[in-house]
Amino acid sequence: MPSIVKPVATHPSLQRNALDLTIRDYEGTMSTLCAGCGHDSITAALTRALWEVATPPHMIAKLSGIGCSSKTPAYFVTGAHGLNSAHGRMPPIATGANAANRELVCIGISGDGDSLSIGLGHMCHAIRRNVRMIYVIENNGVYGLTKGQFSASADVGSKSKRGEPNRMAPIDSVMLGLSIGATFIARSFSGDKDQLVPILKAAVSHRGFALIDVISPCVTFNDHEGSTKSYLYTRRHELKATETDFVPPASEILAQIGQNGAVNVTMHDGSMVRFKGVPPNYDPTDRGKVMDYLEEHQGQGEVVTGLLYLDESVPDMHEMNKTPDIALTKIPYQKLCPGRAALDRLQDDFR
Amino acid sequence: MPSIVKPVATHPSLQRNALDLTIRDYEGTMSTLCAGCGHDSITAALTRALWEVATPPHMIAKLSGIGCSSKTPAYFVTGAHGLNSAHGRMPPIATGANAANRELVCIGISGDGDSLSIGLGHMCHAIRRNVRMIYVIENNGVYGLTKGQFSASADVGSKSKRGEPNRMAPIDSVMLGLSIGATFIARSFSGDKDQLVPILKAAVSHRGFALIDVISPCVTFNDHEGSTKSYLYTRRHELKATETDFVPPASEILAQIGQNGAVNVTMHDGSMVRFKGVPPNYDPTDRGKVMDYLEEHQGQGEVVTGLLYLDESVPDMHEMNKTPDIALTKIPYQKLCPGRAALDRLQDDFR
Amino acid sequence: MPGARWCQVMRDRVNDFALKLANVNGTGSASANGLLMQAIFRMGIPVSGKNLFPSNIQGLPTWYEIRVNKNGYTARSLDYDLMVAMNSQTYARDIREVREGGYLLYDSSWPLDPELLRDDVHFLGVPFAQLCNDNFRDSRERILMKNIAYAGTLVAALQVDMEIVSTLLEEKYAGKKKLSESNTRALRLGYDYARDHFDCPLPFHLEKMDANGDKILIDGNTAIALGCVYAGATVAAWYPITPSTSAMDAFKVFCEKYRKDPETGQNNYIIIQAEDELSAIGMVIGAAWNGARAFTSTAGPGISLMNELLGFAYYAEIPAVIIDVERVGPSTGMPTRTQQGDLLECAYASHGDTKHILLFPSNPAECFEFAPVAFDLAERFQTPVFLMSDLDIGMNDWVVPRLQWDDGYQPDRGRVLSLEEIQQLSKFQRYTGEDENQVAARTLPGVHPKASYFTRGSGHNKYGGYTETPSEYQEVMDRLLKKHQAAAKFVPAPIIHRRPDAIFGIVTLGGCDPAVREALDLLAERGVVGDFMRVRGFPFDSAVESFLAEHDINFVIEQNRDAQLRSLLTLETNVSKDKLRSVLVYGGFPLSARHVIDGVLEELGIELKPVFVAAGRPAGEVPMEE
Amino acid sequence: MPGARWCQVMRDRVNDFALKLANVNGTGSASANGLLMQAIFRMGIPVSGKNLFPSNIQGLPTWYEIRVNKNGYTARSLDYDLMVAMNSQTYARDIREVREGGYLLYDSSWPLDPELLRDDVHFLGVPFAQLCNDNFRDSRERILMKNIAYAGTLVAALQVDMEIVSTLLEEKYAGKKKLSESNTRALRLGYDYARDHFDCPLPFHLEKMDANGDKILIDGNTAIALGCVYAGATVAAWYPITPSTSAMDAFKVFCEKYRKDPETGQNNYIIIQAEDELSAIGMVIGAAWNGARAFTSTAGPGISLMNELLGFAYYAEIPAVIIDVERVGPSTGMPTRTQQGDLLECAYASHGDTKHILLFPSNPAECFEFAPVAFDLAERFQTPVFLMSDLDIGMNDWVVPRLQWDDGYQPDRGRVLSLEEIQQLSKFQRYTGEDENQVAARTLPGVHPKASYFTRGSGHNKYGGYTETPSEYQEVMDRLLKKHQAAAKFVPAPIIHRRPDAIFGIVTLGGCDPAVREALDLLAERGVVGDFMRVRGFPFDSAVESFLAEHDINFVIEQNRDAQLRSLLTLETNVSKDKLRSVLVYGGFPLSARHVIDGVLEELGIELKPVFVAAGRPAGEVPMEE
Ligand SMILES: Cc1ncc(C[n+]2csc(CCOP(=O)(O)OP(=O)(O)O)c2C)c(N)n1
Ligand SMILES: Cc1ncc(C[n+]2csc(CCOP(=O)(O)OP(=O)(O)O)c2C)c(N)n1
Ligand code: SF4
Ligand code: SF4
Ligand SMILES: [Mg+2]
Ligand SMILES: [Mg+2]
Repeated sequence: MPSIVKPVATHPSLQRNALDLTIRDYEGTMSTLCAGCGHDSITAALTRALWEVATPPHMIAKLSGIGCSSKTPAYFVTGAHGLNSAHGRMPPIATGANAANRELVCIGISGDGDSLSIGLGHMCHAIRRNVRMIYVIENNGVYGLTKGQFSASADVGSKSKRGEPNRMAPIDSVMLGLSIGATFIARSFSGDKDQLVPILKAAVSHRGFALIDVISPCVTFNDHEGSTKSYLYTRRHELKATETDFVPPASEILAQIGQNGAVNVTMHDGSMVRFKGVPPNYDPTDRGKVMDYLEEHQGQGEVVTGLLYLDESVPDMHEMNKTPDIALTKIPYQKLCPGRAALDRLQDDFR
Repeated sequence: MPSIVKPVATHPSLQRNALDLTIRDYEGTMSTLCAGCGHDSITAALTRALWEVATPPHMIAKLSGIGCSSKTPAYFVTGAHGLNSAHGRMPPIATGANAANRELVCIGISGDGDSLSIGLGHMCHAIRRNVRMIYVIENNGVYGLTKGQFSASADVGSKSKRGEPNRMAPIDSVMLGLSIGATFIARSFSGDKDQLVPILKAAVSHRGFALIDVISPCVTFNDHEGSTKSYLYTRRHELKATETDFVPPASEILAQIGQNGAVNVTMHDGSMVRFKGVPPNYDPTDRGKVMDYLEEHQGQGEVVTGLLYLDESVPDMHEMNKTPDIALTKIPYQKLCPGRAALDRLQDDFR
Repeated sequence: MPGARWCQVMRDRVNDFALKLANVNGTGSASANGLLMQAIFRMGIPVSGKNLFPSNIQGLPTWYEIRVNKNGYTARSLDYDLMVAMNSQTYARDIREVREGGYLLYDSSWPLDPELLRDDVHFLGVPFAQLCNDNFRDSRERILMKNIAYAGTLVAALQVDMEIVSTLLEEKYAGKKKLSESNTRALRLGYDYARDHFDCPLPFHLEKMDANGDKILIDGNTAIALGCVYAGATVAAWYPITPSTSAMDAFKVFCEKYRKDPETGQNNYIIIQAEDELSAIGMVIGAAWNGARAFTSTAGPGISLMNELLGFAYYAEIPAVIIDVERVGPSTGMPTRTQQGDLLECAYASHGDTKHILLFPSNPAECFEFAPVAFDLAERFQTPVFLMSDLDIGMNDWVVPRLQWDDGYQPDRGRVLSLEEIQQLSKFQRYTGEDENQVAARTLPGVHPKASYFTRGSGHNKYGGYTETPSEYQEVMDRLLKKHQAAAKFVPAPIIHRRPDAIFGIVTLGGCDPAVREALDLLAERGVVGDFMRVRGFPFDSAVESFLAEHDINFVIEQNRDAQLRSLLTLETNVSKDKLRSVLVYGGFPLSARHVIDGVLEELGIELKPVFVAAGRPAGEVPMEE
Repeated sequence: MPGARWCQVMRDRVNDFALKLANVNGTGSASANGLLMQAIFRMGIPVSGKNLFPSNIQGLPTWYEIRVNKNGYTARSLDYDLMVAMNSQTYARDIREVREGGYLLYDSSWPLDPELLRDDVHFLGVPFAQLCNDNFRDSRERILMKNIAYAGTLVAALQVDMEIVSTLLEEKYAGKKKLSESNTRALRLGYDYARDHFDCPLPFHLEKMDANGDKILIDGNTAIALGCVYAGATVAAWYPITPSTSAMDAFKVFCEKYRKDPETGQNNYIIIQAEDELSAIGMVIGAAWNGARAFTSTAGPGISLMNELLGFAYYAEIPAVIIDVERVGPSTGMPTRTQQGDLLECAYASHGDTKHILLFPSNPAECFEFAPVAFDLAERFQTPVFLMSDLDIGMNDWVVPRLQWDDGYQPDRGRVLSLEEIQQLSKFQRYTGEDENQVAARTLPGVHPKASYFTRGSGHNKYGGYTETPSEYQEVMDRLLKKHQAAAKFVPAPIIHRRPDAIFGIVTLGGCDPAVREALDLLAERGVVGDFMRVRGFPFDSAVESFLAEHDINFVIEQNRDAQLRSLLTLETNVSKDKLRSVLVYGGFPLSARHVIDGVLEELGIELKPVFVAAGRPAGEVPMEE
């Protein structure tokens, strides 16, 4: 993951968050991605969201696999530890990281190749464990870093740069997540920071695995006419199913309700997610309804975006395993080692 | 995979199929599974179905991964080549086998561990490629061969033999298959040969990947009270969504229609699948409706069985790749090698 | 006794014989066999039990071998004084394995096929099935109780201490009255029948002695799990695989016992059943990156799958402990058989230039002892460490010295910067400032923003920055090589026993230990004198090289086809490979002294007759392979 | 010329120099660089081009090196006579690399930082940006055309044949009038500027010659793909990975050209983009099991992931061809840099005892030639065969002899029973009846029910039946070992060149070939005479062993840290390892003769000054590592 040191230039008037940090404190090294790459917009949204929720930089763990998308962790929050692992293997490594230290906000960044091909099994099982983490798929329908092969998210009929159509049905991470019990499922568009930032903020508060699939056009290999993952196509076909406000614990609800209904979901940490403009017959807390809606609209070629499904009732991996609230790494060794006397007693059984 | 030579004993009065073969000709070596293991009933159904459709034994390829379930291929059709591969890797090997020789009826047998954990990504991608094969998951909710750990298909709350409840949401192969575009999806019960045999026969004719999840209780590790994959539980909670008749090409339709509606689907090879007793508001050719139905009934703890979804409109891997109708292995080398003259011409470009 | 013919009077032998019990798996024989073994152990007699079981849940042949030896030679014997033939499927081959003049105990409920009789073997028939049918109702119980019944017969025939056996049954079925009664009844059935029909005890039999002191009976997987608990491991990730599964099962049991916070009821550990081995090692790496002591346990196929991430951990310098309980490979191979076949795979796991640290425990006591060593080394050297056990060590019960624990032990967490240290830094640079072992300090997430760095498996320079510059890349790789070499001084030193006038050396590892020692003793008695070295870790300590250099001939005894230890010694010491001769046994059953003696004598071109083995008996005529 | 200072008069050198072009990737420099290289090739002059590019799509430093040598020494040079410095990011390090008295061409649209000037280098400034801004509108075009403009300058400065360059542009942009015009214009801009401002040509320059005959210019990945087409491969399964991706891309292109049935339009091949490498090798195995010639192409990380199934194919005896285009490992390493770091991983891939067949082509011509050999061996020996290429061979254009094809070639399908043969059998037993190479006949699915058998990676006996019996298991494993040894006679024999009075041998493999040959020539000229051997396959032919045995010192030259070829030679020949000395270069750039000479002389303890290299120039003062 190439990275270049970014010229430091702090603007004195920059706003400060609850930790008295400016957004600069949430930035990373300079991106080496292609100019215009969707992934860089996601970086910007992440930077913004983390600054807004004011997570201390060192309490963030950033992990990724391999791919252009997987370079993202280098480009935000330099003050956080980052780990750029092997292709497709981020979910287990993040699971281990979370297992050891649940106090960190664990952010995994992946690509559609990384997550839906080589890492598919791992992602599904991280979902199943409801590992508390934010899992962003920077979805461009191709393998960017290896120069433009179709990924498993390519739609039927979408054309490669060479003009060849993809023939296989896509694996849609949203439908997939619904089918295997994901508890937080969103789709967004890298071009739409206003939508993405509140989703990311909600994800930080979510009790478990937050799956966020972001359509993130690859300007170099998949932004041409005939591609269904181009900026143009996505803009033209986007259908915002919900709009989301994230309301931190003990804040007043200021959000305006859209034409359609609204749904509020209280998060485990006391914050609230407020769905505005929920269409009739849609309920982001009802899996069946969400599936219906998606089946109907996606079938028509629409790109349905928003925080689509949310379930705060499922315990996360740590809760299921009844671990302490603090990081396992904080438990002193004396508590972990039963000591010599216990060993002596135990060995009376081995006779 | 241990196997014992079975005592040969042919009953003279045994019926003969279209190839003049008796059902004995479709049997394999003697099972070494535990007495009463659900997997052995599936073996019996496979034997029966293959005999009924009268596939020539040597035109069958049987493949599997590793597990008790994966031993099954040894136990049917001795006259077919079998391949017992590595844990979770059957789908790619079967894909390769089918790629080389599409004329074979390719039957993959797997377990819930083999398919839903270690092999999950592979299975999903074989589905995506619509590889023409029958894919049976012998689903017992546990890892039988390694002595009873929960598999990913274990339901929330289902208890292990030691009494511990599973806490994680299951990966349901049927919902999963629906979400990623599988074209033939069935669930059955090893105890119900009448249901399973016609489904298997239909699968032989299917244009693509036929996913058949068969609840197959493990008498040794998961047939106790508190398990949701026991014989008793499955019998008590089974809900047959559809009944299926398989009508070979150019046969008369004799099937009786049940109380509910009926749906006929013509298969690519001219045979027909006749769904009898289809409940109102259910349509095995409408993905959205099938999801709805499953979401509703499975949510109530019911085990919905039958050939649940069928789509004959999707080209299989070979069709997508425009290969010839015959096996690629049958193309003579002379047709494959461009020869010296062509090489000479070509090299003028390398200057 | 029907069919028994006396061909040779056996000399009395006390506490020196071997028996083999042939059963069908899934019929409950294991507990009867274990009972016998445990009773002998409690009688203070050196004993070993080897379970030779199939990869199957029910219905296939399974054997159990018990060797009793007052001198402490408890490696596997290939000369069976008594065969308990309870499996009609394997009867024909079982009878062939009894040594001349030995005994065969069988179920005489049905007549024996006269074809299967042997002149030179004593046949003891007991109608076990009939006895159990007459005495028990339930059909499952009838099957199960046959096992306890033959145990009863053996108690009589071998003079096992009945009091000890009764105590064991009591302990086992405490609170389960019905079970206790049935077992006691079945035991008596076999016992009484033997007393009534045979001259008990047999010429070879048991007498209490005091050779076991406060030793314990434990399998390696249990011991290794206990070692992990004591080492302070908090995160375990695994995927079930024979023969390593019971290690994680044991870890769970111990954690439930020792790691539940008494006040809060919370678990001071987490065990994650991963979706596969790629994931399991990933979880270990993720946890270790965060500073937890984390491990996985697996077998060969799992190691193969972990290759890529092992290279990642090596290159990114993240600790990881991998327990490899080896079985017979390649591929699925024989999952329930033992081998030492993963040495090369583990030593050099992953593409590119990699070298890993390996530890070779030889028995459950060392499994326990080396577990904390593995974590210490993984953290000190910031790299994967393999604990190489195998099925024989891991799944068989061994009599070993009582496990020791020093309450003064403090985990060696290696060079991890504390908050204070970080605050004093002007800038943290991940791979600089290496110590004398070439290890640079690391930092953990969650401590301080100044300590953050980017961990990557792609090319990086010593500052942790991305690089594609050859010199920067090489600099890091060169340090890694030196770091690996530095670990040689920290792995457990080899065990060396020298004898005056030794004409050769023997090098071995792991569970070969008892067979090799026995063989060396027996050879020495006959004037063929060799020195002994058991390596316990890789990279090799200089003592390993010196030992090899001292001898013109070093036999390398190991359980694989391709001489993998010899290969490592060839590549990773300066000793000339001509000095290294292989004795290889890789059929899947534990090593016996006979394998070693035959191999050594053949290579030396020496013929010794009678060569073998226990208490002055003639060499067994039984073919060596079973 | 601004900033240029003449420090040393360069002697005229024709067709003997090296240039390096420093660019930013994603800006279109590749086609300009390729154009130059191709033009020189067409001038009949021995030439090589090495693309040193980053693992990134856009914006990072990238270099291209062209070496011209009338004597045919076209290994990478480390002494750059001319640097084309088009990347301000790397300007400082680029300038340092120019040899004393050399030249630097830069974009003088902006003033040079005086700090970066060197006394001993000639500076040639051309305002490329300004010229292009003045002449082109579109901003992207302005960027792209700068490259063609500097190519134009070089055409003038080095005296590239303008007619050839024009033809090349015409061929390239045939039918694309606008593009053709822009390119021609840009070329002229640079050309004219040079003519107007500099003494053209430079003291080192080109003159047509006729050294290339009917040679071709091709990269190894293209050649290997073509070889697979000619070998009759019908099933290809792969997962994208640098640097192997272009092999599969080329295979696709050739299949589209040659494998579409002219009558039906159907594809007589199938290429499957797998979900990962575990799957890709699985598909190959499944297809080969059915009798198709199937292959995959990958790089180190893929090999790591394939480990388990490679062991399966080895043990179940299923053919498979794996193209490993090596890159710098371990882990992700440097994906766009070259290394020979997967030898050990491939030779012994998988847990348990395994040995695989490896082929080592040294250039694209051998890539083409060895592809059918790989399939033949895989089928003859029913086992995985690795074609070990690397990034340097695979992705750089090489001048090689025209590829040859014998229309009499018939694939060696190995021992596959036909229907007739099957019908004559009473019973088919998979692993019996082995031939002199220890290969037993196999059958394919779909032929006849009597031929069916059960393929398994679990323990099996020679009949293919499941076994857990040691002797049966060992029997099969022992045959596999002998089978592997038998393959030694079938892999391509080593290339050996002996010189009278040689005092040492040099052993190398793959793409090291040209650098090693050059080094040996140069050393010999100076009286340090060595013999040459390039191994081309593993297991090693007896000629390999003889060569090694002949010499007291054999230098093993290879591109990895851990001396992996030396390790294989140590383990798999009888030669004493003291005879094998390593020269290792593993920074990721192709080998140069200087690396070899320095390594050899150092080991020999000989000092020769001036050692180096082309046409009597003094040794470069530039640090060797870049
Ligand atoms: C084991 C392995 N196989 C293949 C690769 C090569 N590779 C690098 S990135 C990549 C795909 C990236 O696609 P995606 O995840 O969609 O990321 P993008 O570049 O499109 O953002 C592949 C195949 C690898 N690094 N490792
Ligand atoms: C790579 C690898 N990991 C683990 C194993 C051990 N293993 C054998 S079978 C099995 C699980 C089988 O479960 P399932 O597929 O559900 O089959 P069942 O026995 O329940 O029919 C496992 C984990 C293995 N053989 N290979
Ligand atoms: S290749 Fe595509 S995905 Fe990669 S950086 Fe460029 S635009 Fe982004
Ligand atoms: S353990 Fe379970 S799955 Fe395996 S054979 Fe026995 S009953 Fe069947
Ligand atoms: Mg992508
Ligand atoms: Mg199962």
